[in-house]
Amino acid sequence: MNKFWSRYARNRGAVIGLVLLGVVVVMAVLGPFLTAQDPWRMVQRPFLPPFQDSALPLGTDALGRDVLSQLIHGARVSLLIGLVSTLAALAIGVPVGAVAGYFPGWPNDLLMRFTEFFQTIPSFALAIVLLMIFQPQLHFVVLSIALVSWPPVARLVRGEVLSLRRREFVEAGIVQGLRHRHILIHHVMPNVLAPIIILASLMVATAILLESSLSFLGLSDPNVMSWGYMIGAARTALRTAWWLSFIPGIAIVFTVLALNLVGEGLNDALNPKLNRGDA
Amino acid sequence: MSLLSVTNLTIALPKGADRPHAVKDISFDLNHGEMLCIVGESGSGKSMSANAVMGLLAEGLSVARGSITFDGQDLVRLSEAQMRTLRGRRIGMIFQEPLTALNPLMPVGRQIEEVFEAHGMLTPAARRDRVIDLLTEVGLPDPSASARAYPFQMSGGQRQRVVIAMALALEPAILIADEPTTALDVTTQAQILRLLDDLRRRHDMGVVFITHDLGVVADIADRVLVMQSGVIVEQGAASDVLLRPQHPYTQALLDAIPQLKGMTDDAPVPTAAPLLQVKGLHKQFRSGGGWLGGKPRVVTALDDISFDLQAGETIGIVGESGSGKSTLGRAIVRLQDVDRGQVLLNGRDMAALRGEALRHDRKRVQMIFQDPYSSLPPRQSIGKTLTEGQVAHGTPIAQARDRAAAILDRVGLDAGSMSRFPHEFSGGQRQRIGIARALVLDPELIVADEAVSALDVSVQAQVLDLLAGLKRDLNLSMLFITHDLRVAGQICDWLIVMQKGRIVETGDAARILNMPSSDYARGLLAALPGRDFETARAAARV
Amino acid sequence: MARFILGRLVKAALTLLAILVLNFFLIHAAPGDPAMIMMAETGSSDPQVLADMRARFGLDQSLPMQLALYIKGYLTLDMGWSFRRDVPVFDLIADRLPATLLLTMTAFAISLGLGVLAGALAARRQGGWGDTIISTVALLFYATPLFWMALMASLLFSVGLGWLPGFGYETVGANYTGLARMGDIALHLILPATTLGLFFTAVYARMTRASMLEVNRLDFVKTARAKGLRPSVITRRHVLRNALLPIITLAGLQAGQLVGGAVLTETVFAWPGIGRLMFEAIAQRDYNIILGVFFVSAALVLLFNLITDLLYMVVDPRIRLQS
Amino acid sequence: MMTSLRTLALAAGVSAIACAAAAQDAKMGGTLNTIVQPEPTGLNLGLLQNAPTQMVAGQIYESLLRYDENLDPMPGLAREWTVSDDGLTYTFTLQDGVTWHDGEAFSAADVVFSHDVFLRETSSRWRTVLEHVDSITAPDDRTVVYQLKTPFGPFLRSFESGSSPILPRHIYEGTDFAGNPANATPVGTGPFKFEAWEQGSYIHLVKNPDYYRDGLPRLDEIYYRVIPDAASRTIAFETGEVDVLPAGSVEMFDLPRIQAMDNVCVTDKGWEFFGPLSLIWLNNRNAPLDDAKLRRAINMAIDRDFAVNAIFAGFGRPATGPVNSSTRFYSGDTPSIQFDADAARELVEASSYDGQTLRLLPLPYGEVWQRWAEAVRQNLSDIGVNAELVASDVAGWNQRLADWDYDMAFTFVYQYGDPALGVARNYVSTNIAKGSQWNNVEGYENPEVDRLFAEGATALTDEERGAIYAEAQSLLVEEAPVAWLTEMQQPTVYRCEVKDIVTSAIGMNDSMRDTWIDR
Repeated sequence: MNKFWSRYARNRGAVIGLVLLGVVVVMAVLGPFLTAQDPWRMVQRPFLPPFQDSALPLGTDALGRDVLSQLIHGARVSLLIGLVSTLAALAIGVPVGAVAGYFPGWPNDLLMRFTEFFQTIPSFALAIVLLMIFQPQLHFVVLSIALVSWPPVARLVRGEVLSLRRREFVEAGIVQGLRHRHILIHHVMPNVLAPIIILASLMVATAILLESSLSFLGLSDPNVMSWGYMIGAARTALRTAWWLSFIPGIAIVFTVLALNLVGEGLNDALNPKLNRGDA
Repeated sequence: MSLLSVTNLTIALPKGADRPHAVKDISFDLNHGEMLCIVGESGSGKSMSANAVMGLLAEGLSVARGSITFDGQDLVRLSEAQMRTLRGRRIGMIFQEPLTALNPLMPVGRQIEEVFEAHGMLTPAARRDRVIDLLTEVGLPDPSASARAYPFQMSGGQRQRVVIAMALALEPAILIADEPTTALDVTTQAQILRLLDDLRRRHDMGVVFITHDLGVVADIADRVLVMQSGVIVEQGAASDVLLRPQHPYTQALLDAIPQLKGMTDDAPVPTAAPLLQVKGLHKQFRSGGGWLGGKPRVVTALDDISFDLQAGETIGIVGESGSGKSTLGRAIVRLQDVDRGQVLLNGRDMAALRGEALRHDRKRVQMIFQDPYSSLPPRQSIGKTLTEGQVAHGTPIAQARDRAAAILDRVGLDAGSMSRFPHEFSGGQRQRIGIARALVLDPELIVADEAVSALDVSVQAQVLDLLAGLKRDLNLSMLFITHDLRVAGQICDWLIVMQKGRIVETGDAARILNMPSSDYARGLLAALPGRDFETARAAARV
Repeated sequence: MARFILGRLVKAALTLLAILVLNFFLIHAAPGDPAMIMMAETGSSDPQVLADMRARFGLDQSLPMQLALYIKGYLTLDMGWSFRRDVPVFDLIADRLPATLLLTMTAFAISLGLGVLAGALAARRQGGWGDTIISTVALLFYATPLFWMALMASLLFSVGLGWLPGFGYETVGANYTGLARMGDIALHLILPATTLGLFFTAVYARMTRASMLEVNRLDFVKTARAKGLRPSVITRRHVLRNALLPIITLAGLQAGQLVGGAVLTETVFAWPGIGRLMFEAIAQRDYNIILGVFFVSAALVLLFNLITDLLYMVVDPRIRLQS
Repeated sequence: MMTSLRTLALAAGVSAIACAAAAQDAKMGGTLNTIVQPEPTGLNLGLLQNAPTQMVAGQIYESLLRYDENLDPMPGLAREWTVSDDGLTYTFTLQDGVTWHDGEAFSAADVVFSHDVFLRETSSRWRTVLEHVDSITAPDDRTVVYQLKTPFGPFLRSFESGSSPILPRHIYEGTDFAGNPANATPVGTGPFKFEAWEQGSYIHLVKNPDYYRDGLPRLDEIYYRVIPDAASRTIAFETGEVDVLPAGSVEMFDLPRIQAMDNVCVTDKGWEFFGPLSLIWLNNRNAPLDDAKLRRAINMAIDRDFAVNAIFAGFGRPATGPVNSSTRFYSGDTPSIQFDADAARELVEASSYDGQTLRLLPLPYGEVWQRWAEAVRQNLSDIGVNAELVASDVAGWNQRLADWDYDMAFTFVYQYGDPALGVARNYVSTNIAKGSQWNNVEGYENPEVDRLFAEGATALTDEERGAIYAEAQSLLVEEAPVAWLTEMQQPTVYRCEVKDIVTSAIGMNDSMRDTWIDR
């Protein structure tokens, strides 16, 4: 663990990223307890610029709602969407990739055709269509994002498993009479964990971006306050109140940035290529 | 005045490494036309010293102090640009892995031309001519076709010849060869060594030859330099160092070289029924092709392989890469299905088993793998690794743990190892764990596939000792697959020599190693490095 | 070679067929149908008209029947009729596709060129200032929502500074011809293409940098240094070429995706491409258009995959000479 | 402000419009750049009666009449018209010298063909009018006679171009109207001819030099540009690429900023005929919305002034009941539905509502409606009613309404100047049918209301009709079958040098033959 941390900390950007992410997470977890304000409540005149009213430090939106409160509640939802959709994508992609990678022959062919197939449809367009089918509700937004983002997971896991499959410890397991399922789960998959974690950190970032893009097109749940919703809602007033788009935009940029930096740090700390002996 | 003079060279390692210096206070000289061998085990700093001479130290490494004098200038103090004018032109270098040392996307001729280009020499047309000359000189067949070939189209030996041609293109004063033959088969190695020796004489080059193989050293070295953990423990004329080593480490290294067996009479006594009967195994590999592809390429890995193995006997399967020896081993443990043939273990045909029956019977044949770094599941404790097989075959966990602990003890590791993970062990220790894993299921037969090839020579000796001891104590029956005739001689009772999927010779190990009857086996033996030295050493001992 | 291409084409055709079928069911799973929307837009309702409309669109047939007709149409390159726009889908797409291709290919070229260049520079100066700046900027672009960047860019360069047209494909009503028209279109192209390209520039820059650093560690680079080659030559001739191999894969994947991924850019910049056509068609449940665009973009993805493979064959002798 | 006053003055003068404009030294020529949003799906006004189509096709096709701000008829293709005393015979005399854009002569036969054949097949709205018509005949080339079965009060207000355009008989007779290839190049009698349609970019119309009114049209050409993003539309206006932003194409939240700019004029005229009224369907079929108390409470919970001021930038008026005040027979004398949270809360408590979460469908027509739904959700939560927004796109919204799968749903309805045309349909029980979004979607049934609307349509005099409709309005407000929101007046934004854009009660949907640019 110490070794992990020291390798991680060697990347200065990664430490900055972790701090940034920490701020966002704290805001998401504790924020709603610290601010009593309902983000949907109309409290002041519309389009109050930031820093004018100490009670509303970030001003108000088109309906006179507290932007700071929206930002805090939005952090929670945006992170949640990022996290849950990533987990869901992993839940699809990891088994598909693992089975395809471990069992060459027809399971691999079948699953990879399936994956390729998903990759052939432009993912953003697919997400839009899926949301049109499901209609935008939080869990469907999450599901749609997951459905368009699992193929890279599958490909990564398949690639890793495919190369691990040729390692001698897998053959050792087979020779010992262990079941393939046992070998795959206990011997192979723990070694894929590191690349999966790295990819997952980046996928959370991508999911947040994707959600904001969908919101921009009006395709997200209107009952939850997310950053994407904030930008989507503010874009019509971009010229009148640019800060309404700017503030959540910056929040997304920083969070995505933080996640990417953390991902790079994890890569440095976990990448087996850089520390052979531990792999 | 020596050609190259290294004085008190110290190379610092980055903070956090296991020792402060990769190389500490080493000094040596190289003369014109001299072959200087640097020997040492992995981590001794031998390659690093050579890289320092080229000014090609890896990122994070730097020369802390000392000098490298060549042509009257201190290479350590030269700028990168100045260094560049020397590289290739005055100092050439050959690397270990001939596949990765060449750019896969560029024809090899072009890569050789680049040497001239880098130093602004010759016209493009003249360069092309020189390339042909060079390729001819290093003995490549059809040099002009070779020049157009890409690295992947050549064999390992051919590639290494290209790398040598490249290094020699500008007739440098010094050639640094970093383990240039380690990745090659023994016969190829012999050819390359001969070529290098030949070229050095013809061009009066000083050669720094880095190797871990004392046999090679014995064959080619004028002078030897022995390194251990970053320091030179001994240096001197080859004959002195090899035959009269002063330093205990040198001695240990020399002692660790497996000796080719002399003739003995202890031929195995055939018992009633053999433990293993291999009958008419065939296996072909096809690649390419497909429902729209062209003609598939067919490689015959096993061609009518038959032999018997008696209980308590160790049969060595030897041959060069591509001989099919590994395929044979894998077929016997059923990691590889065969096209036809039988593998009768105590009368039961393992090759015919399928599914659950196969899984159940797998415990009867176990395998020791080559690479101690990849043969243990990295994220699983040793205890788990040693018990899960037993548990899978129905042994209660407590009983399995007891047995695992007992076997660990037998292979020389304490029971506390059970809770540790592979990365906490050295290569030799991991190989012991691998052996323990094979033993723990109490198999009828063990297949060892190059089980000691990846180990340093001193560790190799220990593991061979262990195997020999186990064989004796437990009456193990073993199929020992190796490319190294010396190792085979050390542990095997009987040898099978394979070439291109066929058995070319079988017989008593001592007999084959002394009086091979097939041309192929004779060639293998002849190519074995250090044979003369072995004789000399044996003579010196006596 | 020809055999290889033929094989890939057959496989691509099968994939396309599967995509056709899946898309068909996907689209029809969405609530609402085009007749209902068109009816609703007239501000009145009449069951008879609705039924007539459905009959005219073929929506009164059973789903398998519709599917069969639809696939039969595609086999003869008939992509059906747009219910709403009352023109053949093929014409609509043929009309819009050039704009999308112009936009995305320009963005693609910008991002690939700029990205590889920046990535190579960063890798050359690994750890230095140049690297830090390039890496940081790339990361920032990477983390910025595309549509947000588009909005800000048009706000700044079109409204604020007045340098560039903020939207559209060409100056309407100017009736330029020949070179003048091309110049006009090029001017309109700058903002959307750059915005769309920036994200991918960041992707390529990061990837090139990582890939080059990895190749830098390989033995043959050491060989090249041992020859006495200059670093710039090593980078250009040895490192970059090998480092580009994974980039080709990525570029192939993204070139295909760009077509469908330009929806946001085309919306913000009012670019008359197929991304927007599709988005509007989705909202209107104009099934044939959606399916047509999906088909075309899938075909493009497969085409680019094929191009990628061919490119690999050109660049990598191992693949060229073995297959 | 000056401009909108003048627009008003212009619109008021019936046939004096042309003279008044001439007196202002109208300049000839010029190109008008404007927006059409969303892009129309076709330009045959006989086949498509939606707003974007009408905005463009309204320049190409004409109908018999036009209407001024007070919904009084003005000449269109008909020069004059008479109504018999029994209210059963309408006789129209057509303009002289009218030709189709392709040069063919226009005659009464075209009118008969359009109204008796073409629109009977294609227009459901026209069919409801035809139910009252016995025959349409052309005694001569210049005269068309409509014989009604019963008196039909709104008949004279059924001849706006979107409702009853005149199409060329020589092109369509005997063909499959929807499949006629000529639909791609529409031919009408209007002041502008179709020139080109660059899908996704623009529609180009040019002056009809043979227009039957001398000196008109004034403009040489009109470009309708397609810019899907509202922000881009605004930029286009600011950079001068577009001269006019028609109603609905400008983002309401951006409007105050645009209004404040130099040389920008805004008018809210041009909606009188359509009389759009926004409302929330309340699904009367299910509990708890079957309870009139809760429905009244919802009506009173909604802060309409906030909506008009904060969301619609001050455009529009709070609705007071089911009829837009610009629609004929509007009655202001109804019980109050004004915003009163306290009273509403009391009504909720007295009602059968017990805390269920009600599904509220916003209108999927952009951010404004989305914001409004959010505000209403908040209004409702203030009186203790829980609502949850159900997001859906246009298709999903239509589907849900058609299937009655909603609790509350935003919408707005056009009233076409007369309660018989645009109000009755939403409240009479005979108009409850699944599959439509514009009928009695809320499922309200009251025989008294049915009776009143039936009588209102056929009563002979305006006085009688007025009295009947006043009674109906009071009754409806009391029962609150839906929640009425606002009388919408969407602003048309234009450069001040563009003159005479809105000259009739349908705004830019009518022909812009009088429009000119002072440049």
